[in-house]
Amino acid sequence: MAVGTLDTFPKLLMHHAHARGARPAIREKDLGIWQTWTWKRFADEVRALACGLAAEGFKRGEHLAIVGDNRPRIYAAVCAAQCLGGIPVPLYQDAQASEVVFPIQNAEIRFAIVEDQEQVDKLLEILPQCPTLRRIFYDDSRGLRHYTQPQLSSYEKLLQKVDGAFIDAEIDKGSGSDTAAMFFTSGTTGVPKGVVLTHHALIDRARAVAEMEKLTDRDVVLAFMPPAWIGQNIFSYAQPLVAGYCICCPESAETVVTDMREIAPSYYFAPPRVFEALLTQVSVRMEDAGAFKRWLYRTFMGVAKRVGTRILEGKEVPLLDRVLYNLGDLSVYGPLRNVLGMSKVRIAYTGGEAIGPDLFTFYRSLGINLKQLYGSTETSVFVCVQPDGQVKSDTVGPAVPGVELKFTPARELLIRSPGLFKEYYKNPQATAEAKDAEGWFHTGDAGYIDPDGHVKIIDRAKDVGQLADGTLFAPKYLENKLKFFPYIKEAVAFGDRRERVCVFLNIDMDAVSNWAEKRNLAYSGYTDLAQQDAVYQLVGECVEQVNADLARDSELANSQVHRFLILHKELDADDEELTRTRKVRRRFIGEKYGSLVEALYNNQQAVHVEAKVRYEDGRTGMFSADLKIRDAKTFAPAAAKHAA
Amino acid sequence: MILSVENVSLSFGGVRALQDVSFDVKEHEVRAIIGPNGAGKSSMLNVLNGVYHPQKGKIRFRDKEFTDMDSHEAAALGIARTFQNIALFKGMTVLDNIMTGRNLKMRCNFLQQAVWFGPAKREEMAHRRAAEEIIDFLEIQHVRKTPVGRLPYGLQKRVELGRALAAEPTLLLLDEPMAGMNLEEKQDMCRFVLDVNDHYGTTIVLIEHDMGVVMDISDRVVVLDYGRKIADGVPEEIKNNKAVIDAYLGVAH
Amino acid sequence: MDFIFFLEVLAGGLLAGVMYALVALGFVLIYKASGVFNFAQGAMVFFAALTYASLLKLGMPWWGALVATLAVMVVLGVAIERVVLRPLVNQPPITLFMATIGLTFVLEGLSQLVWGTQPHNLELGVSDVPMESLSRATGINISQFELFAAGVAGILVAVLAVFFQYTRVGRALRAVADDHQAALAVGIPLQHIWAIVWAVAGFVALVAGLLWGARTGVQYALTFIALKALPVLILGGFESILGAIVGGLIIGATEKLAEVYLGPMVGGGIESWFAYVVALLFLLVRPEGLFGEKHIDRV
Amino acid sequence: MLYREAGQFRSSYAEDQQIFPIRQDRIGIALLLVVAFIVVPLVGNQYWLSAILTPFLILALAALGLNILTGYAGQLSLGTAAFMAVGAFMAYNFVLRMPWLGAIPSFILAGLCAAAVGFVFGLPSLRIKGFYLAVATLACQFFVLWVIQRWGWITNYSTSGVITAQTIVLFGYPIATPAAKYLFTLSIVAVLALAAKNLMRSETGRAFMAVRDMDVAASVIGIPMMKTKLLAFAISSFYCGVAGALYTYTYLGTVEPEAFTLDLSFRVLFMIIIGGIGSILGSFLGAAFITLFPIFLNVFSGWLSHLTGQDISHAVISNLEVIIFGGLIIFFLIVEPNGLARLWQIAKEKLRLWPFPH
Repeated sequence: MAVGTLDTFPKLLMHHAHARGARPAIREKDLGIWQTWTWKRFADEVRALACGLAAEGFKRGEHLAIVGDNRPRIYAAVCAAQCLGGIPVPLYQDAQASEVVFPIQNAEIRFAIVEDQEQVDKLLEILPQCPTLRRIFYDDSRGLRHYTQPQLSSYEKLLQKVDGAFIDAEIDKGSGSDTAAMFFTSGTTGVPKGVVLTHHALIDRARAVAEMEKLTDRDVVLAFMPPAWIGQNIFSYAQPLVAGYCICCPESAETVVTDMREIAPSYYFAPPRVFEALLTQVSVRMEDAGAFKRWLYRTFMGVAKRVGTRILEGKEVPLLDRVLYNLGDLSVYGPLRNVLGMSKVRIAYTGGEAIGPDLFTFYRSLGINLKQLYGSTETSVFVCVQPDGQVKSDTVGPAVPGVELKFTPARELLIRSPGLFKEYYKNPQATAEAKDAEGWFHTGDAGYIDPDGHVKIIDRAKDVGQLADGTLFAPKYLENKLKFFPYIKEAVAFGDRRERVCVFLNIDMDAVSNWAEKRNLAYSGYTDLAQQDAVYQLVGECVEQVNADLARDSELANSQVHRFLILHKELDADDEELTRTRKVRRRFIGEKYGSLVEALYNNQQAVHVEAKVRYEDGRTGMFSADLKIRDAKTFAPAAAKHAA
Repeated sequence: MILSVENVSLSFGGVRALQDVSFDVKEHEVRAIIGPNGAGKSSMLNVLNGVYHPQKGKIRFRDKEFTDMDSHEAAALGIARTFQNIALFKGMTVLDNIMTGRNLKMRCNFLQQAVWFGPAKREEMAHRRAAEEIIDFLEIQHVRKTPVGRLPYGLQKRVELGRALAAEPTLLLLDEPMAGMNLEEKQDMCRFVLDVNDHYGTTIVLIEHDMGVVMDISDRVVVLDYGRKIADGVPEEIKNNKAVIDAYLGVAH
Repeated sequence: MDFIFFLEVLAGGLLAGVMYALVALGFVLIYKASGVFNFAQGAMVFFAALTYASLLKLGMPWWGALVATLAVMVVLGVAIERVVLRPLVNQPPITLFMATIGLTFVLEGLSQLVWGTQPHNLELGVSDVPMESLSRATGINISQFELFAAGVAGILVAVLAVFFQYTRVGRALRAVADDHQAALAVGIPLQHIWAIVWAVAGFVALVAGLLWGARTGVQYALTFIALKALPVLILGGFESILGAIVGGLIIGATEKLAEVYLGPMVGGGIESWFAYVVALLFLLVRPEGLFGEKHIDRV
Repeated sequence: MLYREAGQFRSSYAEDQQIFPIRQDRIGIALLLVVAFIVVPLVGNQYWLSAILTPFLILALAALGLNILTGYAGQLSLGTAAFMAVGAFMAYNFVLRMPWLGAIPSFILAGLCAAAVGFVFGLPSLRIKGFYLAVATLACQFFVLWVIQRWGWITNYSTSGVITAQTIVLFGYPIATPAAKYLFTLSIVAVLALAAKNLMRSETGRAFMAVRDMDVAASVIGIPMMKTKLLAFAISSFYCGVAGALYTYTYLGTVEPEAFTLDLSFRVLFMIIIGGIGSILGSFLGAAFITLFPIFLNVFSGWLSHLTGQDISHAVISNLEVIIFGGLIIFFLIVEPNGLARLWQIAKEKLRLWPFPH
């Protein structure tokens, strides 16, 4: 059976179990060492699990909810459901109970496979609202011994004697056009929508990029993002089943950094905020290093900034710089890549959100082959990918083979690709809005094609606005430039249909507290530190540097930041200010903190704020504080050349 | 009835730490010992595991009776304990501390260990696996290889509990496991103590000051005051027992 | 063996014990005040004797040399406390013990470097010949020198006893010995006290040095009498002055008797280890020595 | 900087608990062994082999023995030289009186005799602790020397008390040349060092460290105090015994009781304090330091006197050496109680974390 005709994931799995049975499919750090699941063992587990599900009455076309962290058994559950022609529905393991209700009701889910007691309690809590939920299977039985609910049963009980003929028949029934999985987009607006994706869509896109990047079964990926995110699913489920490479699951959230260094993946994908957090961690730790190391780091990072990317792309570089860079590679970049576990990275992608150009070049100058990609859940991720050799910091690259692009007059990007989703589940109205008659999908992102044929994304179409004087206002681009500074963790820019741009800022607790300690600045907690004048001054300098940069770019000159305030609390997904993938929900924040936005615009020096805050253990309480507002120095476009 | 203390009296020179104390502990029970400072709680625990030898009375554990048991004999019988102020081995890492807890279960002699390959290596790996299960159980994977001295107080308490569990005891004596902990650490420790009782079926004798904790997690409570037992029963009874309230509020004797 | 000879040997042993006690006294002083077992006390004895003898040789009158050596010993004592012990203040006793071993080697090297290595004999004006009057009366001939040494030791002990019991500094010293923190809390200047203690220990080392120097000649072997003081301290306990004296006497006597009576049977030369065996046997019976208190370690 | 740890994951406990889990360390130790076993015998000249390297290895073995007792088990001992003496003289007797035994078995038996002596003088450690224990080991030091000097049989009635080591024959090959002696010593020391490392990373080692750190807690979790302490004494004295035998057979050639005085015990004690208390590597670093330092001092003073014209007498140099050793002891106890081994470990840690701070 040539690889080509394998049009469903179970068929691919059986092929790998046959072709490379002894090769590692999944490694999991458990009980202190990396436990290995070979392809054969993984296939046997899937077949046994599928038999179990069938015995429990799981029908073809039915949905299976899967809630849990990256664990071999969670991926086995996905494939087992697909063997029976069922549709796995991965849900975010850190989602609130209320956020899980809609998907289960919407897909009338009867069966769920979850990881541990925390997820079981979540499902039990919403049982009354989801009458359809009949059976819940848990993997880690810790603490569940005395639970008596009838719906509950352990994963082990599901593992049945393998009825080979039955399973092979079921797998053969499957075809490319069947639905492979359904992902609920948290979306920055409104009710979540169930994106239905067929085997063909996912496999086609996965294979197109696998061939483009020449992925082999020798590659290794570390799976540390939530499985419910399409990005993680493509990299640790779809593509491994296409290319046959091995995915590794870290032991726990705290040990991801050490596990990353132990595994040293060759193929890496993460949203921009992971790269931001990594950069902040590097700069904070380098801050504590001795004088010599700091000097060494600064000088060689300077060299890297100057020539790093050119050397990575093999372009011409003066001999002295090349020698200096090699010296730097031996003493700084090499060890830095090694400590971050990135020394074996052949291909690293960033996507899901726009990434700040300075952050992007930082990693490339270190010799890490970081590239941008663009896509969304509805397009099976791969729409545009920067191939090796054509990497630019402010574009998302040309279209992937098989994808057609076009732009509406309002600059909205439309695409047509075999990877398009079939529909929004039980939401024909939304499907019609998103996919027009000729099959063009409205991405909702604004952008244009640059001379090299690369797509340049400006921002979400809805958010791209114009200042009162009509010039372009791209909040995401501005926010990314602000977030490059280690002290700023999150930024929300306002300016649509207004004369000036103002900004909410969130400080990065680690970086700023470390900075404060160095100047022995006393503070009691996050809010107290955020409101200190010294911190406003520090953040103000960062804003002014961004303004200086913006002034040099004619198009964006007058979207410089005029006034800013530092929020009293960190924006949090639990308070719905961020999506589950930590993207800013600008509209929701604008409404929730409307009084603050007004205060920014009518020149108040401070504003009193009360907000409902949800504590860790679910209790909510009232919170009040006076937030200072500061003006930031802006630069005339021409004069900016020699400032800063 | 797994353990019964019969008329035990203990004194150091003139100081009478325990006077004629008797109580029993049922199998798989969480038994709390409470009382104001200096009531003799720690001394009672030290008698139970053979660190102090009582002048009068005897202890019946399972079916064996003894008065002057030595502490490492108690360990061999399956009695493990933690200390009020942490007694960890500062020169070793977390993993080594927990592995030391398993010494009673290891059979290889020092020659086999010197050769390492063969039985000694197999045994070491098997016991490492058991230690890892305890590390996983107590959620301290991220500090597995750190020297114990560098850990914060809460984690050190957890490691000490881990070392006691490593011996797979039938009776676990906890000497104020939650002293000096913040609310969140206390909740974690309560969860661990209940999980130990539930998952491993270990009988637990617990000394604790925090009434909230005692009332929540203990099946029965003994109250000591000035070395004498003044009350014994279910938490509810103890809560409104006049003698106990007086002892704590310090009514004149 | 007739009884007279036994008495003579006993007396000789007791008087030799006095010499051990003198050295042991230095150990007790420092241990009492700072909990440090100062292994270098022996080297200080050697250093004192060597300094005194060398100064004499350089032509200084004996009382001049005495005062000069005393000054040198006091300065040495204070310097040791300041350089070696203050940085190690709350280290475990074993670390302090090893530090003093290091100190022993430094002092040995220093003394030989400064004053050269050839041995001196020391003349205190008291001849090592039996006192005629005494031997005539009792037939026991005990050397004048040993009596003189016993007298000096007796005076020294009396002075120290008075110093500890009745003077203000003495009382402070005992307080420090009991509990450093408490003494500090009451306002006793700890560093100051330790400096005094080490200076006094220097003085005692000088006295012991002179007596030992006169008896066996000033040479390198002196440093190892510290090893002999160890069993004395074991018997007498580390904290009590009386214990040091009594312990010294016991060790001196038993060693001499064993030498005379047991020695020939097993080939002689047993004095090198006999004292240790005695101390060891005693230790197994009463680990804290004659006068030491029993430690109850709270769990 | 030199470490490239990324990608070295462990998928079995055996891999995780091996002596050198990091590949770069394994390469380092392999190189070291190749140099020690092959390059040095070929290249080393007679002086280096017999006067520096062989004694360094022997003293390292003795330091290893003392480290097991004082470093790992926390029992102070000043009697190392006595155990070495027992090993030396018993080895001499075994080779003399039972030639059919062969070198290795007689060395092992000599070690066992030393272990027996260690066992006996370890008994007091059950009741007394800390530097009181120094008395017991001092008693052993003086008593053993006294016995050897008095008991004719042990020196085969040689009037001067001096014994001359026979040339030992191993598998028909006489160990006579400096290179052969060096290789013979090196292989014994390597095997015993590996055995010690294995011991210290398994249950016995942990029991020793538990007794050292907090003996009350150790007995509460079931570690038998007597068995553990006596085992520590026995193993430690076995190592010192074998070291003593090697001291005679591959280094001095002729030896008398005065070669094993208290001064040697102190030298070995210095080695583990400066080298690193409680670390196998520390014993080797300490031994290397104590054997190489005097040579360095001579060379340095030679160069100094050459520079300044007046020559420095040998006596002054030896005094300086003693002063500097004593001074170093105090320096290390203040600055880094765990000695050179700790400094080595910190340096290695820094390299692994480079460029981040330690």
